[in-house]
Amino acid sequence: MTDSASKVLSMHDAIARYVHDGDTVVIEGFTHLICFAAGHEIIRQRRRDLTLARLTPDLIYDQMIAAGCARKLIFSWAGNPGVGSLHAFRRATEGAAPSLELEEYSHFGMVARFSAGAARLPFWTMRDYAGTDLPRANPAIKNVVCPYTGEQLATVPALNPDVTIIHAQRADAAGNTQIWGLVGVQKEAAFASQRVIVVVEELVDTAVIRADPNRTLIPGVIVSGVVVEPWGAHPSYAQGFYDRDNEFYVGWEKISRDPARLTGYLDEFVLGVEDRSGYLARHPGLVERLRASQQVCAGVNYGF
Amino acid sequence: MTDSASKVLSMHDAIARYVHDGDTVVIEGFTHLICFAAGHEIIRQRRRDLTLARLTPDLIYDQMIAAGCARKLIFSWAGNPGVGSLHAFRRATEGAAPSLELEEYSHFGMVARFSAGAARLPFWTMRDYAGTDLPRANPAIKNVVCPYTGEQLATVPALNPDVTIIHAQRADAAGNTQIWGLVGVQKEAAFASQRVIVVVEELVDTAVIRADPNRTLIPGVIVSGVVVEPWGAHPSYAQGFYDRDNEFYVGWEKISRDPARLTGYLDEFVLGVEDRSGYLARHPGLVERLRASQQVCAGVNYGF
Amino acid sequence: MVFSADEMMASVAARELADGDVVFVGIGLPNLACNLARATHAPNLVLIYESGAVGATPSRLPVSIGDPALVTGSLMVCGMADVFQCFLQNGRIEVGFLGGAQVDRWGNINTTVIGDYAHPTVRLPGSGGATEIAAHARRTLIVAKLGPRTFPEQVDFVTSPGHRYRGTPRSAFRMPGQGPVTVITDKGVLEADAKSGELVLAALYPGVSVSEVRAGVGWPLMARTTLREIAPPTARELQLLRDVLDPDRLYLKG
Amino acid sequence: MVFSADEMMASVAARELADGDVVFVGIGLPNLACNLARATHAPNLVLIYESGAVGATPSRLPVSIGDPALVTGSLMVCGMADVFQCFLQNGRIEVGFLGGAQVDRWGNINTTVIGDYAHPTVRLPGSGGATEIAAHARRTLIVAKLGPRTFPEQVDFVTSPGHRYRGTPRSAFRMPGQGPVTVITDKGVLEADAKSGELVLAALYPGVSVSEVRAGVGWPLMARTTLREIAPPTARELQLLRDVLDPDRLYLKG
Repeated sequence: MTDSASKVLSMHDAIARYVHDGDTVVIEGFTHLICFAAGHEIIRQRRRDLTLARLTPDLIYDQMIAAGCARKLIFSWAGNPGVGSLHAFRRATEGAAPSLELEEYSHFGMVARFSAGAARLPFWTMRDYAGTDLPRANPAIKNVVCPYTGEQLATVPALNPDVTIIHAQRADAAGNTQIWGLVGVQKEAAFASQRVIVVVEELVDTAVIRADPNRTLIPGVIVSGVVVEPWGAHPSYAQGFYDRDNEFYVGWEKISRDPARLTGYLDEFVLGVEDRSGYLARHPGLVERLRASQQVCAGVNYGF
Repeated sequence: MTDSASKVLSMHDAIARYVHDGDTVVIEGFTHLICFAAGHEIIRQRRRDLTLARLTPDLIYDQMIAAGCARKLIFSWAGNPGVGSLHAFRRATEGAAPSLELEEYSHFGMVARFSAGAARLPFWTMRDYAGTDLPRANPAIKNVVCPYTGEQLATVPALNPDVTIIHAQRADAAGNTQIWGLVGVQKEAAFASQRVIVVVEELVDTAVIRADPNRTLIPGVIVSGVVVEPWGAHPSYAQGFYDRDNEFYVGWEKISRDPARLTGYLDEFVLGVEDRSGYLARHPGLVERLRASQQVCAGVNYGF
Repeated sequence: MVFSADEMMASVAARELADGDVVFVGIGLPNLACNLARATHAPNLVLIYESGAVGATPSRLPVSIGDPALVTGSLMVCGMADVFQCFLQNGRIEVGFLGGAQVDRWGNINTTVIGDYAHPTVRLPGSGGATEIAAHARRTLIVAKLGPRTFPEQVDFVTSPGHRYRGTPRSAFRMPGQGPVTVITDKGVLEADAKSGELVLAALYPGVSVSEVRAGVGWPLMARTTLREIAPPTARELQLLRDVLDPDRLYLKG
Repeated sequence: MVFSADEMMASVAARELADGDVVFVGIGLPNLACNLARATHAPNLVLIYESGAVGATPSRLPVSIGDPALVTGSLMVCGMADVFQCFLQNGRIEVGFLGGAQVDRWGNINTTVIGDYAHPTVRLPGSGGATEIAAHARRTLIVAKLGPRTFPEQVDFVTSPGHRYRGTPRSAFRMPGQGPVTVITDKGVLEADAKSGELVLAALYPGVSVSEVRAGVGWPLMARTTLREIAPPTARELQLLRDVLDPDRLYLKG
């Protein structure tokens, strides 16, 4: 619960301990800081019947769907950003007998579900969904009448995952976590969750966190485990550490289109390696190609 | 609307242009960054019939109440922090014929009102107020039934001020504003407001803002005017610039207890000076006594 | 001068933007259009991406709305709860850009499924932020190339609200935004009729006939009595698009 | 050894805290108690202030809950919306400290008015965060000195919920927290009876009689059949309080 008790453990142990078959699992991060390393370990440990939730399933959930981890998907935009489709997702959802159950919202709806979960309220209110087919497609989208104006507003139910996995630039051993660049909906997802795993590029002394407390997005008191996994967000990115691997995203189109190639990819880069270091060993030149340039901002004065 | 169009003007002109008789006015800042300079200018310009709203009226609203600016107060804790009472507030609210109208919430209720205002929703939902007399004292506290669980939850109505005044460490000429240390409910109050005045310790080039965009709390697109007023938050404080003047807060007890002394204070330090520089001229040694020590944090890398 | 449909569409979209507008923008042509406007008549345009980057001035052409180049040097980065509640639902967004697999007679957009929702023939990505952008942005601009499959009489699924839903006019839903007022295509510009909300032909590109436009629309397209003729991209616009904004032709494909 | 009532109360309050607890704390004696606990048996106590400072380790005794010393070197600073929604309403706070002008038979607290609400004889500051702390903190600890005016049978105004409101038991309101389970006074400790919710005498300080406590309470105070006797502050506790935590006697007054 505190900044002196260490919660550091390996990715293998974190997934083994905190992610169980049938869990509702969230690996958040909007384009930025998507923890592929955790998704791959979940695939390696062959978790099943998971309800996967996040705004943008992205390549990581496409891989987990292809690997058979997922029973259901809760989402708001399922594409390959800037490229096209997630083909494993499409194969599981198109045609006469879809194999993947879907619960679909807009981005705002997903953000609102996490916001309600983080506040431990049963629902969140929005001005949205009027004149669309989304409430017909998803009966969980309901309405409430304002006790002041009498107007009807949309509601979504709280989402409280069993476990949320957040990738971050740095945290201390107690899980006090600092993120900069895009922060998406990670704070809300973490506070909404029963368990939180933080995966970091860099484990830092608590003094580093305490030197700039306004940067802390997730407090250690809600964190179950801390995993140190540099480059753990590849092919997504970590601001200040490495760039997004756009070539990989573009290349995923061909891989995911062909089930055999996708299986081959998983065999080679996920099931075929022990851990993240094994993954990185199979990507020679990656570090040199994507390492971030230096654009360090000035500090601010916390004196009084 | 943008970062190249300057919104910088004097405190006199900002109050003259953006604060009108009868307005609902919010000067926010929880202990930290309370803009006394703006409150004093409102007193000098003899605004009347204002509805003053903020969580903790603090000394600044006690002074504005004593000066006759306020018709109504919307609040959640009206004391002199760590000292005792706000006596002008008490004189206006105790006994057979209170002269000040009150609308009272808890801190959470005020935060929720600003949150609803910022989201342009008519109300906000909370789990609060059950088993208390607050809903009897304030009929604006109502209930809503959850469309999912059927349970009854408390609601407060949105608060959308005519003008919100925020003191900050720094902003650019377009009003892109950065705050560190306690941030209270300033973001919500600013987004909830029709007009926003930002008062800063330091006017900086937009490049300073752009170097650390995660520090920006209030975007220029919602700011009407920018006032440069160093030490404008005294006797409250500005993290990294000057400490809280606790002696002043302690001394206020004696001043505010005695209406004659309070009038004398206003005559000498508010009505008796032209502007903030005149106020500072009447506090010799203030700068030396309260200037902040240097505890500058390290920067972070925004490179990619 | 020779120019492509993409170049024309980007130029027309740029001209729709006023200086100082706060624009909710995605990648692709809308992003190019915004940066073209910034480089010409609207230097004070403020771009907001649903990822949380506000006032971005990317040093490279962003390949996704979460590109790190949108963060570095931006005016503000905020969480997505603030993007949707404090900016969009708050009414701070003047213009929202949308595209879609299908756009119908009433400006309804479908980015969810082709075919039946439960058993779709094509599963599209879904709403993203489009549903709320179409509801809240003061004006929504649609950018899409004409074609009977893209412009059917009625979309298979209404992801983003237009001007009429199952016979009920938009006004009945009390949405803050005006909805899709302008549709920028590869042959001309459609506009929502102020009264009926139906998309009608309002302007033609140089050398395009009304029948050519009608051939790309799946309903009997009405036309305004007087059609504006839209000027082609200027040499300056083309030079900026080709040499500065998208030299690698990432988005200017055809 | 000689010690004051404040020193005794601070020591007793400190002993109520378990290592690792997340505590929602104000200034004054509760703040002293937390720092005493941190310095003795609970080094991993996490202090959260309603001002938004989390895990503060102030380099000086804070004079307000918004003291800059609570920010510098803290683990996290968050907005107050997060304090109340993500921490308190979320159920992350184990212990909340409260005081009050009036505490009644059922643990209801009044910090709003003495007398009629519309025309009060004394206008008190109001709730601050006390209303929601009493509803959401898993356990609420009240620190107050005995006296018939401070402990009336019924408070003039219920600012913070106790165990019974106008005849209705707390359980009917389905509040997440247990409410005020322990009241630390200057003569002994009251506890809420598990069944009735009524405050009853549970423990006495050295040399204090039951009648002395009853004299300070405005209702016929019941006492547990066996009363605990609470040990006085240890030499270590007194040394920390006097020499380290409050050397200037800011809060240790009498």
